[in-house]
Amino acid sequence: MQIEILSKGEAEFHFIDPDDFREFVRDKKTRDWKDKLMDEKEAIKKFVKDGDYLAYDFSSLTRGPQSLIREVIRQRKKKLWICAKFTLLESALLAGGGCVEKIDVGFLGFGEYIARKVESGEVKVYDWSNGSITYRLLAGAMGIPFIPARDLLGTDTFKKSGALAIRDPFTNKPVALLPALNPDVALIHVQEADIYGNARVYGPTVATLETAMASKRVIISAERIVETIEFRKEPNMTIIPYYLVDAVVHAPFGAYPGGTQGYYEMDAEHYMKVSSIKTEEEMQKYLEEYVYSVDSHEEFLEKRVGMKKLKELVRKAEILEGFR
Amino acid sequence: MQIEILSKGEAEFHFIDPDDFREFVRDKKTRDWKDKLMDEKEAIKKFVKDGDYLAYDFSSLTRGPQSLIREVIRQRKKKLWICAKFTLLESALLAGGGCVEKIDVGFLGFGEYIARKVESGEVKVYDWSNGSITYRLLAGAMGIPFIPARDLLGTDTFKKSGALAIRDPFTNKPVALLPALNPDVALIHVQEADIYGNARVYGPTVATLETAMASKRVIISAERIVETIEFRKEPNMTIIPYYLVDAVVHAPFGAYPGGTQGYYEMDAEHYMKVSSIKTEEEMQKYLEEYVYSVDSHEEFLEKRVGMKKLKELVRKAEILEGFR
Amino acid sequence: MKEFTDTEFMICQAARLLEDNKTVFVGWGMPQVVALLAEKLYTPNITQIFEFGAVGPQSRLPFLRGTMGGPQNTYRSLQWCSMALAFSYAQAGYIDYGMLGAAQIDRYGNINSTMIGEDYEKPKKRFPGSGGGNEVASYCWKTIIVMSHEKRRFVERCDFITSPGHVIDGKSREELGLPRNTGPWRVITSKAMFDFDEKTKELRLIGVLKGFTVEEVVDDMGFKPKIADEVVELEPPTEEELRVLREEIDPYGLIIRKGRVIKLD
Amino acid sequence: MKEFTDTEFMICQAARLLEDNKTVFVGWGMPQVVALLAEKLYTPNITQIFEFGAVGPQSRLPFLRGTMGGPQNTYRSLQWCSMALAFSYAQAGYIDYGMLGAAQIDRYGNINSTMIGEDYEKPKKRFPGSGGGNEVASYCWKTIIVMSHEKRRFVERCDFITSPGHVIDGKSREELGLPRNTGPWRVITSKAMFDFDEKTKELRLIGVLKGFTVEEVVDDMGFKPKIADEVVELEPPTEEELRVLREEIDPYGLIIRKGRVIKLD
Repeated sequence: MQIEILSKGEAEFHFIDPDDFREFVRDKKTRDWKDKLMDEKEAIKKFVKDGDYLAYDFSSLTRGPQSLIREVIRQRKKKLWICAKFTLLESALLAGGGCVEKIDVGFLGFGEYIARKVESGEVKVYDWSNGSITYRLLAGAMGIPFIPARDLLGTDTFKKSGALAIRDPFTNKPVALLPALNPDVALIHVQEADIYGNARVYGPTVATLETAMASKRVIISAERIVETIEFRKEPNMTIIPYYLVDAVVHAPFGAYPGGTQGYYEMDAEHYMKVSSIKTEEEMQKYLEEYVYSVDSHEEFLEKRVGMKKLKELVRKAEILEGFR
Repeated sequence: MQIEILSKGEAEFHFIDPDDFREFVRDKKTRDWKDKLMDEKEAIKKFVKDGDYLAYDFSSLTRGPQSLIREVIRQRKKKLWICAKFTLLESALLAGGGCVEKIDVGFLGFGEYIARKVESGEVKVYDWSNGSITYRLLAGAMGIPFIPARDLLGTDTFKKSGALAIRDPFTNKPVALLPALNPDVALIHVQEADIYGNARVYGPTVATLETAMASKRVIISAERIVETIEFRKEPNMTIIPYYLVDAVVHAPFGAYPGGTQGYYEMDAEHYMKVSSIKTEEEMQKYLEEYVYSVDSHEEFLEKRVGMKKLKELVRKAEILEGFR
Repeated sequence: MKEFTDTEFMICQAARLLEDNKTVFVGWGMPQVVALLAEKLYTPNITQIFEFGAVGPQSRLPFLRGTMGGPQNTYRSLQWCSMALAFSYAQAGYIDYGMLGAAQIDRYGNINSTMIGEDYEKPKKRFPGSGGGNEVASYCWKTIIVMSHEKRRFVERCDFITSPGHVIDGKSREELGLPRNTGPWRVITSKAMFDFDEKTKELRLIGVLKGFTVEEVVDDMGFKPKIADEVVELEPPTEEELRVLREEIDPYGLIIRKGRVIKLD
Repeated sequence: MKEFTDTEFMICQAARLLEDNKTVFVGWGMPQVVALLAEKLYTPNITQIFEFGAVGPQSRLPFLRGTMGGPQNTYRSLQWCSMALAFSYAQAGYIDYGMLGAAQIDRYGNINSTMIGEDYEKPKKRFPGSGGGNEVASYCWKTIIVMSHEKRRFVERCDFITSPGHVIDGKSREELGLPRNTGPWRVITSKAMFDFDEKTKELRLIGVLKGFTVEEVVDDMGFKPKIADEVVELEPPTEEELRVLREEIDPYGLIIRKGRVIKLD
């Protein structure tokens, strides 16, 4: 008895055998209740290597792990393969920093700068879609080698992806098989975490849990570090249990220039500054000023953003309903 | 190109083509904001038919939809195929009422009465496992025809199930394919719902969401009916959006003789009474007294349980942390 | 004299198509403005679903680009959930409408939002890619495509098919495994509206914005579409629509001021 | 003289095997009591995971059967989640230990918890079935099986293999597609403990409860197991273990009073 393979995407894709992922989890992750608190510098140094497949969650606009992204650039990591499920500024900045070789897309905003990097072939794009990438992460999180889905079918996106189409043995209709995605490292910003890595987010959860479960290494940055008892009091709100997590970074304004619900709004002005970058020169100037020339997220906030601006962004975040 | 089918479970299984499920959802479910509040009698009459595949969530001990189950028995529904992912008293009572023909198992407690029904062949059992049934519901909820998983493989449970094993094209290792499960009707008890069907649960969520999404008809019973705004104030806590739901039943003590977190504890005495039923005579006597001879859940509470007992069970439910 | 941008026309025309008491999968930017306008004027009980995991928000006005996923945009949602769940609602058949933009479209409603050029490895121009567009086009019951009416955007075969129409390279959606009875339902451009021929599944002109002729519309396309027996005249934005759009929804003109200005007597 | 039930012995022996700062998938009844005892005496930082969706509870004592999933059992969990997620933690490799009971076991650690008899359609005796047992046995890194030591329970081939051991009908776990390097790790019975031979994967006697001999143990089995070069003497329950079990965890004796009474000098 056989199942027919109807077509096969032609692209290279990141894939780890679930057995290998499991053994990594067993041997390299810890279920120990140990204090994982460290700063951006230490976390990125310890857990991001050149050549890694890097995933991050949510967007430049909202609850993105921007202080961690800046640290990746500051440490001049190289040859990363990034997961741009849903991304705007980060990919451009990472490309500007020379950190990126390949991007799985998703939605690859913004704008002219990153488009030219792709058009010139400096950065190689692999086309997927937000749904298929998210489902791939879900499969990775579940420890299964693939997940079937009914998107991508028939399109050029399919052809340029790493998906398969088979004749489903239960319906006799074509269905796509999306290979599991297990990133080497995930960067995730949350509102609240404890020092062990228990974490919760308020607002849409995007792929926070799936990305954390599916990734070999997980760095959480959090607006606030709270006591473990806070999670135990409202267990339905916990999205990440500690044993998925390798490092916890206390990063107030960690999503800046984006916003974090319940804490501060996006800095629209700074956002425009980044999104209007077109030339290499502008990009390098920006990176020099805002990334390389400061030593830490705190210094960045202090010397490049300033208390007045931060206060203004906090002031604007008046909507707290649902976020606490 | 082909994928090898390695083995095939031999059992009949409930399966709906995702396209047929989708069309049912489009045509028979409503996205209308209409008042779906009705009593057990009307809900079961409208939405449970003889021969249906019936699923319910959580257990006889905790947050089970017992007032709805009793109404199914009271209306003497026949030839049901039930999903005993995780069940104790319900299956025995439904078998006692002559409602059940087939059971997908899961965990088939309790005890001597139901075991004899199975041993005698009156009730036909299909062996799965809690995990595989839950994953089947997840596939049904996602609108995909199957989900791959690494359980059941090699066992007699596999042989007696409806699963397939194939050689996974990504790892070249065997993997099980579990067919999606889309019940005809789901009975779900929650702590809070509004009249449209938005609902939330406190405590472990078991397969509440998956079961609701995967089922053609969904009857929610709720300890409390609350205003819609309550969901909008804490959207992270909403587990079921209104458009999954067909009927909302206001059922205080709806999980009795089990408990509902934050409301009341299990009635251990009544529970023992049911679980010690061994003979057909005892069963019919129980059903007569507690199901057939009362007309409604309210009458059952009033005449067969009594305010004193209810007060005692509420008194015992002192732990509220996490449940509000 | 009435003055409005073609973007405003597209937004209004799309908003008029939505049905009340339905679900709609809403993408970034223009679709969001369409949904807000519809909610304000025509479909107060429509439930918007956003891919990042917001179900049924009562978004705060005005629309601000940067609030996508933030507190204003997701205000008082019924549910905040995961992206996997949002897409699964659609895949399982719970989402009635979807709305998409397109850089190119072909005769069968296939959409390109990935790249222009003949060599995928060396694109002449690179766009953001599918985003959730492929899923919207694959899963939702009725997809509405909203796009500028330019000759180069209507092509016999998209340079790259990002999201599926009714027929791809000779194969029907159903043959390809896409959900039955789904697909592009209406295409709204800056001066016309199309549906798809029931039999051949080809793009069919059914409406033209007041002030334009069928010939003008068809001349401005890279292929000749089917033309309905009766082509209706599409109403320009009403005073009320424009007021709500300009004063309440998008006072900064982030979306509505884009595009060409149209003047009608 | 020390008096205890064989259930008490099994619970204590299993609790001593767990490691601190690990995760354990905990089933209904006895495994729950094992985990509670371990947490109290040996592994204060172990994280219990329950299939219905509770991660890391600090369960209230005493143990009550009916609280499975209720407020006492799931008190102050780190996370309340879905069953699909609980199993997925295990399938993805995050769960170190699993604990299972068994009606029958065979030479390779295959478990029957489904039915006794030769005809599946007409079982002589029907049990509850897998529950989550198949997943625990399939996914967790190390599975501990806890069962009464009776001749009829040790069989050459289970009447029905509910959950997988190391070799099924001649095929290894890995050949069958089960996760690599998993499988039954220890079998604890009412008078002995077994592991599995590294090479042949056969059940191997490694310990005998004080007061019993190797011969007594082996005579009471339906097949002859491998016997380790050195078979250790297993300590009966300590005073402290019994006190915690009887006074704090299970004062009503719902679990611990079951089974045969053993008296030792």
